[in-house]
Amino acid sequence: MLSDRAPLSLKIAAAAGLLFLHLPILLIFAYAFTTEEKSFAWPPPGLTLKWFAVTWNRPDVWEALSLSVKVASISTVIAMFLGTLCAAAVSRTRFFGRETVSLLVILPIALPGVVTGIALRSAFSIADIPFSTWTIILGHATFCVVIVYNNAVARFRRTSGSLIEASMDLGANMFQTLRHVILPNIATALVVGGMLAFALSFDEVIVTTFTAGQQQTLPIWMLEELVRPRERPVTNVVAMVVVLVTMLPILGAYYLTRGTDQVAGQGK
Amino acid sequence: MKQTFITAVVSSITAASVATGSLAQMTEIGEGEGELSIVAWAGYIERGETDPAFDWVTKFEEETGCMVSVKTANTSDEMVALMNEGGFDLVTASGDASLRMIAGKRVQPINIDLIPSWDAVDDRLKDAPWHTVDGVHYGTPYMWGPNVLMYNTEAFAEAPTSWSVVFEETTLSDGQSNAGRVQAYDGPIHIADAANYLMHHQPDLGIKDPYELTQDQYNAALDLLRQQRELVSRYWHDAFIQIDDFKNEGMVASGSWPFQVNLLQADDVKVASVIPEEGATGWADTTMLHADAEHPNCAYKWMEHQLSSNLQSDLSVWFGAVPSVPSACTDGRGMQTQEGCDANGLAQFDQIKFWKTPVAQCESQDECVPYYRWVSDYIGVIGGR
Amino acid sequence: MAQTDASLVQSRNEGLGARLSDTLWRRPSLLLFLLLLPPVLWLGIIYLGSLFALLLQSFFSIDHFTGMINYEFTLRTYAELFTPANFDIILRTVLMAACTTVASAIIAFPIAFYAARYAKGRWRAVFYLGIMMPLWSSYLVKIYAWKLILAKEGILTWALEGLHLNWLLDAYLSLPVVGGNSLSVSVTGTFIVFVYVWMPFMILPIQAALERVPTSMLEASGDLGARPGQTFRHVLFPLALPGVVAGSIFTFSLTLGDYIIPQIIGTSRLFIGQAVYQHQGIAGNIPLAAAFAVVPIVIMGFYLWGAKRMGAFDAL
Amino acid sequence: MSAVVFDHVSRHFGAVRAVDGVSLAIEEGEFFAMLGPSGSGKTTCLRLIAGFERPTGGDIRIFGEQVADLPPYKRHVNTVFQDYALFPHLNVRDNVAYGLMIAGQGKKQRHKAADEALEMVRLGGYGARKPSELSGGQRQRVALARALVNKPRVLLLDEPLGALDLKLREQMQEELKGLQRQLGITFVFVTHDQGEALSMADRVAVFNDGKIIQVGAPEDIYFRPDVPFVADFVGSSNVLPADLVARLTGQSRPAAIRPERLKLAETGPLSAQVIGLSFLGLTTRVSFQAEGTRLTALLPQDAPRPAKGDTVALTWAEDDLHLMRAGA
Repeated sequence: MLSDRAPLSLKIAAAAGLLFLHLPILLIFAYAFTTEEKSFAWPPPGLTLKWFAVTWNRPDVWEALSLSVKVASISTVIAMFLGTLCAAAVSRTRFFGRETVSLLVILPIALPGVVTGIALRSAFSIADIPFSTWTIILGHATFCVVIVYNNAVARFRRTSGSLIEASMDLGANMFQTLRHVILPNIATALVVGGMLAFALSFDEVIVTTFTAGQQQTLPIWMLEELVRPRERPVTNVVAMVVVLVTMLPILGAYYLTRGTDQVAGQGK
Repeated sequence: MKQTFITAVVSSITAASVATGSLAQMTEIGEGEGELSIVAWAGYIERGETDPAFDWVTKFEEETGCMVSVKTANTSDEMVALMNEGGFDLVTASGDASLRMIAGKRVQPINIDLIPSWDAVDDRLKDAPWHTVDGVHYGTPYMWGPNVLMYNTEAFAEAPTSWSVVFEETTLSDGQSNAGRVQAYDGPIHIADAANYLMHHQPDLGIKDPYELTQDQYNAALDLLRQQRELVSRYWHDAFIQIDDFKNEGMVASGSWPFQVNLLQADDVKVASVIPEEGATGWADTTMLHADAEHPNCAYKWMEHQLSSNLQSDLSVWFGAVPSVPSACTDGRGMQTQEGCDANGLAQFDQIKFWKTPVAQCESQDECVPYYRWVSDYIGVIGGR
Repeated sequence: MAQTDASLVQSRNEGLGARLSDTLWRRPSLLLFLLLLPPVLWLGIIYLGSLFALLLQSFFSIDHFTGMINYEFTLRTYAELFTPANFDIILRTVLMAACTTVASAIIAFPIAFYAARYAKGRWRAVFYLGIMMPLWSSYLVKIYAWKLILAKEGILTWALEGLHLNWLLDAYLSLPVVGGNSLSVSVTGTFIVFVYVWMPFMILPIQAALERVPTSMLEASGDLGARPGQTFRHVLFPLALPGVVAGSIFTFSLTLGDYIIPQIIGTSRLFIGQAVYQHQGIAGNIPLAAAFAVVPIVIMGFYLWGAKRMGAFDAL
Repeated sequence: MSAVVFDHVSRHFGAVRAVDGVSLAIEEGEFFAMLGPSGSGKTTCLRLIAGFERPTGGDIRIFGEQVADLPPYKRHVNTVFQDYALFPHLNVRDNVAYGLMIAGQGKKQRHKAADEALEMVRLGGYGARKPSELSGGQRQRVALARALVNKPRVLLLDEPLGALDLKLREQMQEELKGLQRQLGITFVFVTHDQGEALSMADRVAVFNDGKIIQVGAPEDIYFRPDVPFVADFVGSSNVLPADLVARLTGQSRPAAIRPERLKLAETGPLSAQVIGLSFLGLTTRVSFQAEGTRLTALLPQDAPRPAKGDTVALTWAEDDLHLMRAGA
């Protein structure tokens, strides 16, 4: 029998694993304050806040950030709509092709992003669709559906089916039931799904490079700076900010799902 | 049924692609369209973002109202791909891309009468074969220069005299082997550098032109590149990555562009460049107009601007290249001087083997290995084949 | 009395929504149809349509000189996949994906095990966030961080110099295949970053699978005389295996398709994702890029089929 | 007028005939039980009345009105669900007032009605709590109040007491019965517990395989089952096979006899061997093997008890042997 106390070796292995996961990210935070501009010198020769000001005044950073926020917001709304409908259909009724539908939803995330990316790109070129913000959104919404779907399906499964019947039994038609019973009961799951979808879209780069044309989302900007560094300290600052910004929805999702058995990151 | 459907889809696609592009050239320049999009090499179109002193876009925008957007391409193949994809007006194509785009009808003929400064262009470039086909001009010369050998002055006590330092294992003057410390260009055109080296060191192969190789000559070049693979830890395909690698990865020698040398020297990295005894490959870039350009008037305005303004002069300093307008070296309209032009290779025009696309029906030999084989074989060489 | 109230309810409900609601109740299949229509249309047209377009492209070929696509049906592009250089790319990628998956499982297991069985109360929250934060941290930032660490002039060298252990690194780098001039230009570097970036995807499914194992089952095993090691081998690990397989779907698939990590940290030898990216974006050879993209689809098809047979989907 | 009428109603799920040609009339003001093993179709019948299922064939009328096309929210019936289906996001008062809110009643008015309904089920003062803070029995009563506050003409109860423990169940049986008498509403309830059905209902319908086997007052069902299934399911009667009955009475039909009506005697029509005894308190249950049939008798405490292995004779009053139809 396994005892209630973890063996020391396990503790060490788990702690080492977590350290491995966290140290590199913390490093980025340190680099955001370095005075060294050109190389990767470590330890930083000095600390400064000046790069925050420089970054603040960079219009290209703001443009990329606002495009990212726009894309992530619209994609999230679309994904929430499609994912919820799909979850409602799949979890409420058994129908022929149910497995196919859930596979269809999962596919954009189960296949490598490069496949999704180039597939969309081929389709755009065949259909003669010019690249725009909307082509980015098209791609992002497609792979964000699964996040909302997963969260919504889990909640629908936990919600007793008789609640809807009870509401209709008490005189509410389908739309009243939707408003007064279904939405309040799945609201947190939807919000969590939406937050995760936002975070996913905000950070996506692989599909975006294929669907973005000449526009730069923040990750594309970062990638560009990684391979073509102009002011490395600005990249450092943006990197830190990006980490902090993505953490907000994740923390929010965590606090909303606390105490339930949902694991928020599944299906990323 | 299925077959019919596919055929239908395919033929509609074909129809769409054939319908594009007329080959008639422009006869007059109208009002600017307010926009201009250019595919260019890194560092070619500067608006003062990297260094405020180097800006030849802002003035153009103010004068013409054509707002310039730039898409940076890293290789000639990427340029061709971008132009095939469409949506751009101009491209600063090197000779290994220009003919492919002309053959693919991606670019349109240029009416040189609409470019008043055309006469100032270097005579050696006016009818250069990489942009002139059957007497028709498909672009305006932009800039040219050699692919230099960049080296770290701490690892090399004296300037290397041969490309051998990037092709063969040697012990450098800092006492360490060059293995792992040299780089090579991550583009199939680098095969020509190997061929150029062999031209000098193995004359019995009979290489006449590094871009026109028979199967045997080609195999020898690939063998040399396989030997080089043992020395190269990472190939460079982007100027800025190479700069990074020289700063942070301990690189000491590589074929490079004067552009990287300039930027590294500006950052006080101990590098210098040389054109070794074998000579060098080089590029001669032409600004070409897309067959479906949406902003042709702005494009013509730019082609005039690139010849007449301080662009030629400043860019040649910035990039370490030679202007297509020789007077830019001396007339003081920019930062360039005669010495600078000479240092960048003005007089070595004939020693530079300019990039061009290898084709099967080549002039100097009976049959040459065509470019698409260069592409797949170079991927193989980098992959260790 | 009762009757009047009830008919009151009835008469109030006669708006457009109410009528639609009646229709939907009478025809549940219509409701199902309406629910499924938008997502199936979206995914069917945009996603499956795109995949079909991709497949179609892979049966075309390219004119090697002009870079224009020949819209004629041919299998030549697929044949190109089997040239030694291209086949190397596929093998290299699959091998890397397999190694990444195994290493991720090995590192993830103790974390998942501890989080599932021993972390209680506050520690549980700490573990949970400790796994979620790196999982959701910006992908590019993570790669960037490793570039800073692994560069020859980077932090690892600095740290090892401080410990006077740089001879160890040098010895490792002098090894064939895995070594190189520095870690950031070696296969090892690519491997480390792959493991780092995808490993969190392995932790969650394993943790979920382990949490589903009832404690009584472990007690039963102990009761029947199994030592802790035996309990682990014969009870816990088999039960966690579907979780490992579920996690491996992510690590494997994500490694198969990635093109940014090997581009930034690695030996310039191509991976499938890079081949797709370069053939598409740089070489403009969309048919070959499409054919390359079909490779991970086929591999993942087999992988998912096998995973389903192992019951891994229940652990997702 | 009958409250609920089924006329050859069927409900098929694919090849499964959950309800198979059921005809039935439930009278106004009746306390009606649907009894049967799980999967017998009783719950589907209830859901057909409520409108959660639509019949594959046949007519359903509620107070004379055809309801086949009437969605649940337009029927004058309310349901108490097996799992109570209380809305977790609403407090108890809002749960009870839900139907009134949908009907458009003002907040004050519906809260007052809800509080009254809660008083009625002896939960006054619980209005502000969340359902999750209540015990099982309390939730059950909230569900009841929530249904009754709408003044339905028929109240449907799906295994209403199934989730409660024995003591609470007995108490709720009494309360439900009292409420039904007090309100005069037609109650239709579904159960698989024959004791519950017999003790509460005015009439009981026994279901098996999607069909109604027998409808009748509890006494009829208990003492005069039509077929062996009913005899066996309701109160575990002894069922004598037709050939045995033919020998005993000359009529080739199966027959039922209740265990408490079997007597031990010196001589009797049937000889049996004792194969087991168990002490039940007031009575002793004795199992017999008689001509290939297993029989059970309940002997009063003061009766002489046989020993295991004894061979005894069994006897009964002629009236107590109830002849049934052959078949299911």
